[in-house]
Amino acid sequence: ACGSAPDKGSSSGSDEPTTDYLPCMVSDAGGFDDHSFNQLGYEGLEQAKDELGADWKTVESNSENDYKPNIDSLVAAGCNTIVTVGFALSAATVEAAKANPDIDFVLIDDAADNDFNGKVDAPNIKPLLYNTAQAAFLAGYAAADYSKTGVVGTYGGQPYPTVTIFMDGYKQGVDYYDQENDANVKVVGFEGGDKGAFTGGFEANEKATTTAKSILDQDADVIMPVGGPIYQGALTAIKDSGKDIALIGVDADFYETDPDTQPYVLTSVLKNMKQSVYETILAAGKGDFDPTAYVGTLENDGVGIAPFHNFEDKVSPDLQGKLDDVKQGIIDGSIPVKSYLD
Amino acid sequence: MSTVEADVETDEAGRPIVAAHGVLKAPTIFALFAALIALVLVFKSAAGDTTFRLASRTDFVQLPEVTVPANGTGWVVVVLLLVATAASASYAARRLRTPVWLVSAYVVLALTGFLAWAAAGESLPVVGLLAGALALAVPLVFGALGGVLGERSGVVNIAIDGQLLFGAFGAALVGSMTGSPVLALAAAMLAGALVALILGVFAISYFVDQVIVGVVLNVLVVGFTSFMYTQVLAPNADSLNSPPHLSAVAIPVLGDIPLVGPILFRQTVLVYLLYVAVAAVTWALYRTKWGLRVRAVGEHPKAADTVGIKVNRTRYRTILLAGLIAGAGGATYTLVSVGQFNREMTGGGGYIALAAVIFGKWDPIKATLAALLFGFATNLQNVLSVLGAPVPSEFMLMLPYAVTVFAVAGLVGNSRPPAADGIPYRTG
Amino acid sequence: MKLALRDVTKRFGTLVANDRISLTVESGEIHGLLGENGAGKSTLMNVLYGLYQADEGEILLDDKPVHFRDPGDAIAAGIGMVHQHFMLVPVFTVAENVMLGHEATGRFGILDIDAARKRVREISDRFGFHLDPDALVENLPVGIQQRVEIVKALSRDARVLVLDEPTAVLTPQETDDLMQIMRQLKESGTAIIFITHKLREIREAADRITVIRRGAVVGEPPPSASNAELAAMMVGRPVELTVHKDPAQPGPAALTVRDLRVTDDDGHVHVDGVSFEIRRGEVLGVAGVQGNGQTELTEALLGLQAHVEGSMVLDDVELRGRSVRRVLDAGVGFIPEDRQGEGLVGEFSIAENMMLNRSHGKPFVSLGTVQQRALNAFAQERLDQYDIRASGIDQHAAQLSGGNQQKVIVARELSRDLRLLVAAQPTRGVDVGSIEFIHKQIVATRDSGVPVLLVSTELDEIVALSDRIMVLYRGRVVGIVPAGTPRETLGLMMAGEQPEGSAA
Amino acid sequence: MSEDTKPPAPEAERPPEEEQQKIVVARLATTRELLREITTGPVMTAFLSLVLAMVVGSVMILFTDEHVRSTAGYIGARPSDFFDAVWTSISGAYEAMFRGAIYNSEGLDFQARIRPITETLNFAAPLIMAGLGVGLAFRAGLFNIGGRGQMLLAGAGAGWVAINVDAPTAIHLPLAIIAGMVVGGLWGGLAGLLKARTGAHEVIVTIMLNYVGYYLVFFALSEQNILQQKGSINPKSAPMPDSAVLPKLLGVRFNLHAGIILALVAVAVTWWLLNRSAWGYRFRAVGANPSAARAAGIDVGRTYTTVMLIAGGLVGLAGVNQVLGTVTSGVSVDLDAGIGFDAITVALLGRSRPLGILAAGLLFGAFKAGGFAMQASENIPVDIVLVIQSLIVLFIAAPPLVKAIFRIPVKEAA
Ligand SMILES: Nc1ncnc2c1ncn2[C@@H]1O[C@H](COP(=O)(O)OP(=O)(O)OP(=O)(O)O)[C@@H](O)[C@H]1O
Ligand SMILES: Nc1ncnc2c1ncn2[C@@H]1O[C@H](COP(=O)(O)OP(=O)(O)OP(=O)(O)O)[C@@H](O)[C@H]1O
Ligand SMILES: [Mg+2]
Ligand SMILES: [Mg+2]
Repeated sequence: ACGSAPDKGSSSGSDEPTTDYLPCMVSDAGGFDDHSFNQLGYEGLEQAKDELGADWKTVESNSENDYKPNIDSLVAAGCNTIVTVGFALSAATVEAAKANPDIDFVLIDDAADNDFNGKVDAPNIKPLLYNTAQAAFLAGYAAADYSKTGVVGTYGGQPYPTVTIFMDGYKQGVDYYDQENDANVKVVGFEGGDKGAFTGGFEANEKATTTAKSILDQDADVIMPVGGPIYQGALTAIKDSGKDIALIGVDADFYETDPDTQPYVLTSVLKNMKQSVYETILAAGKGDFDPTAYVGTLENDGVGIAPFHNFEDKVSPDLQGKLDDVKQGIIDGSIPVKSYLD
Repeated sequence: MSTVEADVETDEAGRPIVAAHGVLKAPTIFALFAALIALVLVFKSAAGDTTFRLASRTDFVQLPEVTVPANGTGWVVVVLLLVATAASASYAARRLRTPVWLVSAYVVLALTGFLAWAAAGESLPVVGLLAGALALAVPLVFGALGGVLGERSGVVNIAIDGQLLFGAFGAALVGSMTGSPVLALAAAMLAGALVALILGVFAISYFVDQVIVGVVLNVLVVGFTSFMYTQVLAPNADSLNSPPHLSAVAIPVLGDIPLVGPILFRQTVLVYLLYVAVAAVTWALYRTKWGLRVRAVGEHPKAADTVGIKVNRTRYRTILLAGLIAGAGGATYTLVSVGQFNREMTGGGGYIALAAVIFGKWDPIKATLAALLFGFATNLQNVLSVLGAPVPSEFMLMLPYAVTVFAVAGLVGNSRPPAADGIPYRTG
Repeated sequence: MKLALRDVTKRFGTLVANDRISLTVESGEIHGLLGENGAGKSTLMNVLYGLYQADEGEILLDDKPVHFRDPGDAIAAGIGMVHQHFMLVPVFTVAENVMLGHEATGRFGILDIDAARKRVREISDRFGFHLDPDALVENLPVGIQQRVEIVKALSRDARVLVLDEPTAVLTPQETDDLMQIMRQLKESGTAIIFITHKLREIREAADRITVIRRGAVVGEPPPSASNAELAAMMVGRPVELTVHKDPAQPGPAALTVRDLRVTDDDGHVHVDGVSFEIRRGEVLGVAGVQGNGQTELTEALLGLQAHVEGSMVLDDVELRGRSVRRVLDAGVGFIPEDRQGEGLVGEFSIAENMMLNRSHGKPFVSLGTVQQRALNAFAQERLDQYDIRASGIDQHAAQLSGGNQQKVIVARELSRDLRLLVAAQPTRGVDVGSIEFIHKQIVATRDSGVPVLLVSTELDEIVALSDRIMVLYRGRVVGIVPAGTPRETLGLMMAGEQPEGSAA
Repeated sequence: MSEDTKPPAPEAERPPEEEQQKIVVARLATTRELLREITTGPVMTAFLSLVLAMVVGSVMILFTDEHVRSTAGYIGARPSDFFDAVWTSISGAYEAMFRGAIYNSEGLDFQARIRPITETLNFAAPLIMAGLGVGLAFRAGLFNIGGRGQMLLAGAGAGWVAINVDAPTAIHLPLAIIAGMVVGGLWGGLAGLLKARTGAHEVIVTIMLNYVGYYLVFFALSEQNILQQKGSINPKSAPMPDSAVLPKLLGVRFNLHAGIILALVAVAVTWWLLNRSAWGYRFRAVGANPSAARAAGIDVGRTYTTVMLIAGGLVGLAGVNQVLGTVTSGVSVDLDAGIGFDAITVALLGRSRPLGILAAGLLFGAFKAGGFAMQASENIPVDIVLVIQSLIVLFIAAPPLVKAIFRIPVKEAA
């Protein structure tokens, strides 16, 4: 069956850009649908360009080889702002930024400081960083409070700092809970440093599932998988276990991004990349690009934890209050949270 | 005139048999490992007790937990290992090969000792360890079965990875569109068979080098599925990439057998299908007319041709069947482990399956065991790293691969493929 | 059943392997097919058997034209064939091989192996074969494998039976047995096509003879024709059927082998306490049915066997424990029995093959670089000298005919400074012209003072070339006898019977 | 040309009627032969394979192009829209690919216009190097799937020397290159050694060593006192010092670095090694017929080890190229960038001949470079390139199939 032809010349108006400003983005090897920072950055950019009425260009990288050519091709395409994602793109971003001083760069999750002098290596790069340890600390505290078995777990994709920072904060949160409440809640799956349970990649696969199962086998009743799609493995493990296990999301609020998880999410450790990318691009589009590094903290709501949603009734009534206190303590520095961003 | 006769044991050709060479390999390796474990115990002695948990909390029959002192167990094991070494040496002295049961016993003992040491102060979930090993091995076993079948008929199948991946893709797509796990599985199997068909057209009909076709098919499938994923599946994830999830179904009675039940009989339908597949393939290959012909075609196609067997038709049928099986393995990824399709989600599993085919010496049962060994090593790494092994995670992650290299180089050695494996058959 | 081939033509590219060949066989008749190597005998039979499709011509069974698309059709029409190169699956048992293609099955396609065993026993008892249905074919000596092939063909109740050079791997006595069986079959009405290039056999067995040369029928001589007549017809010119050589002038012992024992990985003993010596300027022939340790003996000398005990001393140099390369360096020349498998690299040019065992240094390699010019000059020279028929030194070895391939190997080995020549089956599957030539070369080598170890399953060849003959049976020396020993005695020795008064 | 249009020649010189007819026929035959050679020869097959593969690629592009799909919805009502869309979509894609790989006609200045071809060369260099390593092993009968591990280890080795040694470029650069090749070679040689000593199948061993190598390098990059950049927490080494970086060939505006020269040198050396050296002679002998090689005194086991050492070194050179040339910002675990596997396809397309590998590497390099441009300007995922590449290899390997598709008569089989 054939439909009728639309009138000639009429095009769906929203496609036509109303501004010359062209924001662009390069993913790292994870691709834009990594359920993690690439995706959140992408969504932030999308939101901003829609609001600006701008066109945009995005390119995915499949390997380390692709970073430079991808950035170069965006430079050649006349982009005004280029968002790059991940420490892996740091060097390529710095190089491109130096070569193209009139283009603004936004680098997610890296300080763009490859000579370690404490300063960003090019004046036209804005690093977006997130001290997720602070938020994970709160999640760890909540997990410890919620746990009935006295065991909570976590595992990661690969021992990258952007991954272990969650696990580290989480563990510190649990330890703080133990210390404050004279409890003995144990963390399985992370020992500190790069010692812990890792699936060896950021794919959702059987390894992610069995690793989660091994953690549940240790009687853990809260689990926090860190590393994009690997949470799907934990979800499978929880469903298969037939037990009452709580899941802690990372990056975004799983309750909203993946409805499948709703019955299980205790809370999520939020890394508000979407918001900060959106704000940065919006500002850049209006000509107010500010290259000062942005560090998301509890204080500026760049990181945080999501509401308990379905678990509202399951957590102890005074938990929210305690969390608010801890949060305040972290913000004012009375509760120290260690992370590599210090 | 007198006849030359020897009063020793002889083979079918009437040649005397003295002793197998290389009988010393087993006792040497045995002794080496016993010494290694002893050394570990001396230099890094483990404090505390180790608990072996033989049942999970929800089990119908609760087997007691076995708690043993880590160090003491270690030493008992060392002594037992030395006994086994002596036994093996006595076989060698009689110029006999160490029997398989002794090797198996040795391995189980050594593992127990190692686990008691590694999990000192913790409790080790034996059920979880073994069930997880099985789960990790499922797609590998399917893939390896497909590989064994193909190679037994003389077609080298490097494209197992492509079949798994395309199977996963097919299952995700059809599963999402129809919501039916049965149709999803069927789609996965057809997808695997489609890859096999392309392999057949090029390798059997057009005599293209089978290694080339296999390698290239893998790339083709990666390219195609990744392309479709980005362009079609990901933007329409709700309707096209949310296949039904297969959950575990306990088999009544069998599922309640202590220890064995939770490991083997509380699995998904795919795992039960796997049991059937392994048994059926093994049985069919060795006991049926079809199997005899498949093996004949893989060993000596011309001989098969001269007795009226259609060589290439047999090969086509066999690899299509192999494709169906490998495709079913692909369904595991999307219907069981993950619940959606992701690009390159097999993570090279097909290559591991290929290794299992060779490791298993082209025998369905041995290839299955090889895949299980790999699954076990992987899950052992999982469990130990969750327990908090005092080793950097990179080395833990290396474990399954290093174990495989060791097993292949140290224990298996030379393996002989079917004689006509990889050689296209042309008729005059 | 009456079989007729009419004007069958089969081409391989430009080569006409069969050129309008016609042939008839009545039931109860043995039809001998005679022709030198490469004449097109096997090709014709493969056309008959459906393995090849004829380009022209037709096949008639009981005067009705038939068309065989594949062997299945031929088998169904009652044609059975024992192939020149055995069509047995080595890793299958005898019973499995026999049942393959017409398996008896129970429910669900389950193999009825017992039925197959019974069938094997039945047929082998009928002919006195003593076959163990459960033995693995790869463990059987070739003589026995031959029987498996015959049982296989008979188990299908073939009414036309093709035997393509069945006697090549048999002792004289076994050959006689086979003839007996053929007569038995003939009596029961089977039509038999019997292929060979051994004149004696064909004269003895055949009722009618067809001789083909270069793909075409050149005559249908009566069985009463003389050897010389048949040979001349086969080759197209009168041939010398005997090798001319002067009496040996043996010098001192050059190679001394003591208590040699060779076992394989599984512990099977292939060579069992063998001792002998060869003097300079002497040919020691090793006779025996294929698979009685000859291969392992030569390989042990070359250092190709892993488990060797005893000693092998060549001019005061112990060869045991030396690597192949060092054995070759010690002056051992080697013509392996499996020409394409071990003697040549098929996809290498003739020139490249000429340096196969001299890739480590002078004269063809210097400073790690192949001296193309020296090699080409050398290869060209040998090409001319040995009359190797090829398009040039760049032609790939695989494209040469068997005889020319063998000449390449002989040329390569005899061009080195030898202290011992080990020649295994030097003329197997080689045409008559080349045989003459190779035989002359071996005799010339002997006459130059080099000791020669000659292994051959062709008793004629052993008798013609050897100065002394050593007979091997099941890895042991049955006896070492002088060249003039009667064939019958040698035949019995090859079956393991020790002649009185012979020194082992 | 017919008989009567021809001016009559003097009787004496004129060949008899029949003869002349023959000559004409013969001449006709040779022209026809020539024509057939052109239309059915290997060059034509290669070209047609390319066309076929691009057609399949086009179908995939069209299938997923929204505009095409929407116009297809009313194809009955206004087919021109549909065909316009089809044309725009396909020509846009392949034009972008060409612009990205060979010559960018839209470039602002000359340099920008020729930039794509330099990118192609840059991508081709490691593919050629690794392809040589895989191809060399193939020639000796070994299937080297271990490119990833060999590249990683080599890259780490080269990086380590680059960072930890301080020397002038003339010494530093060669030293780092050699170090990388040696480490890669040892990693490859390990597989060869295991095969020679224990009979372990090289396919299994090289696959497994990929993973082992990956985690080894990961570990090294996570340890401050091994390779990790001082003060950093990421698994990445410090950037390469200038004295150990492959020089840029065309100045800073181009990425093209001396890696392509190294690749060409590697092609030449490998060609010499395989076709002219005694080693190569033995490699090929072992590859073509190991039993004959053994009987001729060639140590097959040692040959396997040597071949894998050299193959690993060549693949390692690709890793070195990545670390010291393409991505000089530091060693990372992703440095192999899939080249180790791509190299297998390159070697297969190049039929394991050095010059063939050179050609195949250049072709694939062009596809890679073009793929990025296609993605950036047309939003078509680069994965399409994988599809096209693999189809080309398949079709080139099966000329009868290609001819059947295009209905070209197949020459009488010889
Ligand atoms: N499949 C083939 N392709 C090309 N040429 C072939 C093929 N088979 C046989 N030939 C050639 O055809 C000719 C006849 O070969 P055939 O095997 O029929 O000879 P034969 O008489 O059986 O010789 P022999 O006594 O050695 O068995 C030979 O020149 C051979 O090289
Ligand atoms: N796959 C290929 N496609 C196109 N041309 C090729 C291919 N492989 C090789 N060639 C061509 O073949 C010729 C020889 O190549 P090369 O020197 O690499 O190998 P070779 O000399 O044939 O090797 P060998 O000595 O082992 O036969 C060159 O002209 C090269 O262009
Ligand atoms: Mg700085
Ligand atoms: Mg023949």
